Amino acid sequence: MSQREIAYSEVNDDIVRSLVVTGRNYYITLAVSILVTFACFFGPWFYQIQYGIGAAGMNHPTVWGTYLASFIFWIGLSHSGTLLSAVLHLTNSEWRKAMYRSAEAMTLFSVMVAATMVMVHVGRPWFVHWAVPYPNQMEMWPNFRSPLMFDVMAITTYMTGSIIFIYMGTIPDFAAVRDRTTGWRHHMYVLLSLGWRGTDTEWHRLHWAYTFLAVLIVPLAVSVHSIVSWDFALSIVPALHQTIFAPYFVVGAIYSGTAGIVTVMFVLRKYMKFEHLITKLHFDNLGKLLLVMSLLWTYINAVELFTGWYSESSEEYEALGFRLFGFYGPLYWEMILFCAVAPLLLISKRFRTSFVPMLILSIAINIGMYTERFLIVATSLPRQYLPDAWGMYYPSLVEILIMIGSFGMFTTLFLIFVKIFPSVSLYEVKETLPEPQPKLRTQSESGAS
Amino acid sequence: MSISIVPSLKVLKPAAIVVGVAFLGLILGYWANAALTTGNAPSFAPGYAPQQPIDFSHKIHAGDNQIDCLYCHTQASKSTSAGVPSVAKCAGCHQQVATDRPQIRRVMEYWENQEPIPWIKVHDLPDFVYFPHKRHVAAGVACQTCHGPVETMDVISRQAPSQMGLCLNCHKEHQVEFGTDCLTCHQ
Amino acid sequence: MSFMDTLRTRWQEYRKPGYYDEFDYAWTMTIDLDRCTGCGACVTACQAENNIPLVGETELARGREMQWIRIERYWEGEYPNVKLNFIPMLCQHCDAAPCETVCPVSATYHNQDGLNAQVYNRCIGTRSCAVYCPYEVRYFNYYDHEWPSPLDQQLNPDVSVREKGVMEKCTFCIQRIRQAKDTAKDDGRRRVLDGEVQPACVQTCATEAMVFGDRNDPQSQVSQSMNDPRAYHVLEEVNTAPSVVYLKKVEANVST
Amino acid sequence: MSGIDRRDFLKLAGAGGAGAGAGFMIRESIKHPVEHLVPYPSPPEEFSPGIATWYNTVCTMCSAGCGITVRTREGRAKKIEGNPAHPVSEGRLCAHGQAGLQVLYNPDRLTGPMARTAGSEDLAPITWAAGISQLATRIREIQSSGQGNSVCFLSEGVGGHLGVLQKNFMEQLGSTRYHQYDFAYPHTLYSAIQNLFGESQLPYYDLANADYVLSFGADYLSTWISPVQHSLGFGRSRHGASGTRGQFVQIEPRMSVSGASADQWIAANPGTEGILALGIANYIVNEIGYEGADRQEWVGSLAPYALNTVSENTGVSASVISHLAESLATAQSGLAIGGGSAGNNTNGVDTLVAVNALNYLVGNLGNEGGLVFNPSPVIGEEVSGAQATYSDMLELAEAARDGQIQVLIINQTNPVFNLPEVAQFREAIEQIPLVVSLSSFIDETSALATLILPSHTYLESWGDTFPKPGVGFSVGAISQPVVSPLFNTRATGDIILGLAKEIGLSEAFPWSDMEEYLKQGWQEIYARGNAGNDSGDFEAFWTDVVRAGIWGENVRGSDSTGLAEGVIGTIGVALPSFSGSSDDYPYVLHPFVSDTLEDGSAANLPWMQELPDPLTSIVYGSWVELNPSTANNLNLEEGDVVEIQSPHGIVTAPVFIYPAIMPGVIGMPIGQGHTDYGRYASGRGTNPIQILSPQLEQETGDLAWAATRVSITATGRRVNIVKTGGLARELGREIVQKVDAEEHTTPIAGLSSIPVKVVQS
Repeated sequence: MSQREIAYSEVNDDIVRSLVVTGRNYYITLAVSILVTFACFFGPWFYQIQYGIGAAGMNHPTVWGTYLASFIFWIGLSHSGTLLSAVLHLTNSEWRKAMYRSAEAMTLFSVMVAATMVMVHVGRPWFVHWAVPYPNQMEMWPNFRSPLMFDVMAITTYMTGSIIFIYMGTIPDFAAVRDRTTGWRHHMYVLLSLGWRGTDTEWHRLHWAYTFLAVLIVPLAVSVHSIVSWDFALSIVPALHQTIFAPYFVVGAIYSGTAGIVTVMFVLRKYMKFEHLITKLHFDNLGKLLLVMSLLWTYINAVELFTGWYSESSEEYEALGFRLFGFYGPLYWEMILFCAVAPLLLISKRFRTSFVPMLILSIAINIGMYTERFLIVATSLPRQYLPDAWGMYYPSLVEILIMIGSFGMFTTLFLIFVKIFPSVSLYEVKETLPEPQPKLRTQSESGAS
Repeated sequence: MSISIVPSLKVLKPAAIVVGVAFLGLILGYWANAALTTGNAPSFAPGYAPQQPIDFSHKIHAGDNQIDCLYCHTQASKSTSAGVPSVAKCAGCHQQVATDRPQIRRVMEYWENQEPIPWIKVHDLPDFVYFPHKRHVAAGVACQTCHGPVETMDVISRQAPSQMGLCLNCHKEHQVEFGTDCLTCHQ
Repeated sequence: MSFMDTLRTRWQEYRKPGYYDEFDYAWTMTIDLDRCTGCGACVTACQAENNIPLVGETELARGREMQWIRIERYWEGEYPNVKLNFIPMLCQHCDAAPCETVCPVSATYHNQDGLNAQVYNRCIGTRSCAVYCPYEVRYFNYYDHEWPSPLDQQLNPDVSVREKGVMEKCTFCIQRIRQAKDTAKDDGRRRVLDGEVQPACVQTCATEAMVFGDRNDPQSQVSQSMNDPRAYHVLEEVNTAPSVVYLKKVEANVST
Repeated sequence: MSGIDRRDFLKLAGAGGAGAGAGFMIRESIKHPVEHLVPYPSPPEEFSPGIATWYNTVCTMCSAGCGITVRTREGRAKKIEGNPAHPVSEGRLCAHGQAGLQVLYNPDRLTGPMARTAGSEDLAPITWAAGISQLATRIREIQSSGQGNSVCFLSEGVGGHLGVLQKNFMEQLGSTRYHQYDFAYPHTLYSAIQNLFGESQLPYYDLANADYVLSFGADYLSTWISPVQHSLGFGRSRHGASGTRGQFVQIEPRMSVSGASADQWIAANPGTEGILALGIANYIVNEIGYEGADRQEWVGSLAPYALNTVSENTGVSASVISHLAESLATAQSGLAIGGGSAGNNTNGVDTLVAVNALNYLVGNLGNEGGLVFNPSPVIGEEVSGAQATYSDMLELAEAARDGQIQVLIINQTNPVFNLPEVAQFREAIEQIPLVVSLSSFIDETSALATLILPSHTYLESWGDTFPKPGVGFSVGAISQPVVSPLFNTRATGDIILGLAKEIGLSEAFPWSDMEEYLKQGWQEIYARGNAGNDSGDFEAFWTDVVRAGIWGENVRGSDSTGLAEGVIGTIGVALPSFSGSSDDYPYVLHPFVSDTLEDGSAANLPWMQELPDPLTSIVYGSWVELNPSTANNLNLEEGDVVEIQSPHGIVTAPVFIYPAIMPGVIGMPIGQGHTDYGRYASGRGTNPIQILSPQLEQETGDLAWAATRVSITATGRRVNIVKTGGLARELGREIVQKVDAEEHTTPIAGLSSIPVKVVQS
């Protein structure tokens, strides 16, 4: 490790402090994010349920809008968390350990937000359970041929997997925190740690199960976003029915997810005071990953355009032409700037290891990625086969508010998370540290009381 | 440091009790509504027997006096809706029969004022369900199959849960041609 | 039969070639583009028959039109050698309908009469069918529509009034088909006679551009009409096997 | 638990209570509303709930008189369809006919009689007795003072017995002021047919059997005279029984629906259609060879219409003219029809004479696929002259201004909307002390009324119609009420009969209601004995006619194939004259009757407002059509709001770039621009009639509404034109596919994707 040596005990101190000691700023942030969630998400959503989907800006040719874009965005964001964590675990990447917990949490919460976006998206959310196979009085089953049905399956599986993955990895930490907290927190962690004692058998089983799950999660994560892409690619909408879509979405998802992790890491580092846990090394490595994903993403984008151009069909021409030079053309070039051009800065190590530029870049990438999802919906559907049915789509106020609100909801969930879960893995970080010296042990014990 | 979860569970017990009581209350409230309020029931639940404007007894008419269902519900064999008899039909008999009974007098009041009797619908299907009585009567389905033993009821009540499964099961059982096609009932 | 067995049988049978031909009817419509004058009578007839709501100017401005059948118009050439071609566009009741595969709750499916059915009360409103439909003939209820009294008294009791959040589209006037089948059964006939059932649009078309009937019956008017060498499918390349057949417009030689 | 303290108890009680409340409300929310089964006290005969009943009657949405059959369920009209037995429509119907239900169920319908009390602006409901007696008292006063002529009755175009009743009523009052007024009434066509053939009836154009049709300005498929009948003919001619595919050519400055459906659309300079027709006639007579005995007369008359002159005047190239002439003359049955804007220039009658003369030259009079004369009407010939021209309306307005009119009764017509501003009809009506409206709606004219006696819609009342034009023989139909009246309204006939009684004319009008009056009238038709009365007595005949919805008489019109005496010498078309100088007003305004809203009378029907205009897909609005080159010159784009200024006024509307309109012409649809007329019509778009110059057609004195010049000024504002269509270009996607006329007789590869299978039934 290149940074200042940190002590074994400091790890526990820092983390438990982050759980127990709560500043005023935290409460203000939490209050604001809850307020945003209700004012921008649940309020408009309630109005939309009363009024109908017409509260959003969707119309006849463009029946999908920002809700679906947000859905893909959140699903995408969810990607790198668990996936990255699992891949890095399998490849024994030591630097993963300080960041994987929060990355996984990001996964979990963005999947949750994505699932809510589905509810917001459908016309009759009160019947959305019909998409789930369960025996019922109507003797009706969902349509197993539908990519949306695959979605339901894939997302629930991924969400379940992610929950188990993050929970299992946290059990030893819950135990550690349990041993150092009192009051209701103690009781909560007693329940959460499921009676973890830290015996050899337990550690062995944990490692074994954890690795097993990691192996399972990797293909699952790839499949989830492939399936999400099929919502589009299985249609015959010009500019959507492209075979490149599955890898396109997976790459895009990992790309935006990685950028999301950078953002979250920066925030944790800064506001939870994990400066010595989350270091330049992490940013450097994530930067490298971002650069690779950015190049891949750019390549796939070029392929997409090329396929359209090479088809020499009016349908593809018009749809792609509309995307590049139509009403939303400026957004397309903004996306190219943020996601294809700007990340080239990551070639420089100095850039990768500077925190604030990395934050700005990661946010820019995610803005670009949101734009990508928006453009997929908003520029393809208005330009389909029959020109007389062409239309235009403008998001309504309700849609924009709900989009903002979904960020509020994500933030709220994350803020609650950092106070319940140790947001950096205690035991795994410790494994990366040098062997502690005896004198330090006493210090740690005294600090615990 | 205790590792056992038992003490922690004990601490959480009061909260659990509160939740449990609330849940019990939920069931109680639901039941209370079902038991105490009258007039309208969930659209499918059996046992619904509202107070009708006239205490008409199917038992006396269809049971004791053996009047055929189609004598009053003439539409059932001709139309999608079974229909209720016109006030004229009631008056037709009751100008002679049982004229002294108070309920009959009320019927005759409606007749004299030429007002319809506002019967309350007991077997009510949602508006998106198109159930043709005609086809079922023609196929020889007894009225009692869906409406229950009407000839034994003093107060008419809903017998079968009029939900989709009921229709489907019967259609499957009798191997109705294309009977499980959605468009058979929904259009 | 257990559920899995049913599923397996369905899976095996589903959409093997000629699957739908085994049944009694294959409802089909032909539209002669050489006769269509674009007058719009079919549009209004459909609105009257099928309880299609009034949308209003503001909603129309937002692109939320509701017409199960619409007239599309395509200009050709420039002044003075300019031509206008009309094409009525309605649900094509495709035998290989993209919309049917995508609906997660099977609210839209193909029935044994070759109809692309839309079950309003099953629809949860994902609108994916409308995305998948290349003909863009599916219309979504973005809100609860109103019929100011007494306009509501015109509503056809044989057709469901759709609530908000539900997709709707042309049904080939399923209520009329059912009525005709019902009459056939009452008369002790196995089949509906040719011409006995006509959707509202076909019924009203003043130039007799539209023909509706059963293509399984080679004698029917629609079968004859389909055998016209001018017959074609719109967007043949997307391979949806539509049940609406268009007859090509005839271009007369004129001096200019 | 060892003991429950107060805190715990409250907690538990609170939780339990909240839970119980929630449970209660959950069940409450899934409750189904109580529904009632309401029986009839005594059911109508043959009534079955759940079974539809069909009634035959007649559509009066336009003057064509198509037979309709109305589907009713539980006593409510649900759907209108064409009556297959009726020869005009043969079971088909246009969009307006379909929308008739929204006249019946219109939320803006007047629900009962109303009066404006003196000094008050608002209308207050009154009883029928009070309303009728108020009107009757006034009329009695006027009549007793011997000023019967100061009562005026202004009706929409009604034929049949209702027209006769109205006319007789006015005669009994001693008034000659009985007028009917319809904006699009073809005065010039009547006049032309009269001049040319000496026939007072419109002829029947047998489109179905024609194989070459030249239409000069007549939008016969959409708004002109009898669109459904013409559409049937069009369809049959296209691929009908005749075996050959009929060709249609449309000559007009702005492509109409008929122009779009024609094989060839030719833009001739506005008002020169007649000259073009004579150019064609000239070519037929001189080049192709016309062999009639009157050849020399024709040669003389047509001498000024040499190919080059005509080409210069009309802007149509000589080769096209000669081709048209050849096609028309060599066709098995060529047919020329004229009307619409061609008949509404200052030279309207001459133009239509010239057009119809072509039929004589190609020898199709009275033939299959030609121009067939109709017999004189069975009933109501005396009413046929009642239609007021623009000049008649001006006279009426003048009389009103002079105080010669004391009472004006208006029946369903809306002259305030349909006359140009310059006629000052509104001001004239305001001078009349008692204006009574029988309209079902508050339109611009009835808004000025002091007494409103709303009449039934056509679906609630008795009546009869004898379609004009017929179908080569006499037909008629009785319209019967298909639903019981929705509101406290009365049939127009009943109002008049009631009024007559109140005035004291019960001797002249002994009938208790319209039904009785109709029956009396049909006794005469029964007595004619030509058809339909084999069934025995009159009652059976009556029932038969009402049930069938049609009565016909196999009597043909005149077989004369000749022209009126000495008409050939008079044939000749002058150049049209337009108002305003072409410097100040560089464009010719081409107002056209809207394909969806008619002359504005259908603007209150939401289905019609939401029916996209067939050619532009615009809904709910007005627009100005410009040729792309005109728009380019003026630097205008779709949606730019412009001011259209004529010598007599200004209207504003957004620009729509229309590819098929002449560069010097701008088109505007008539129909919008209502200030009253209910929630769906009022406050939408603009009414181009307002700014029309009072140019008169020389012979009839009708308004030459296609003869106004205008200028265009951009306002700098932009609006979003509400339309349902996207891009109206195919972009090479082969959506509407075509075959050449020659090719289509040879088989092309059939459909591959639909397997056809034989089923034994």
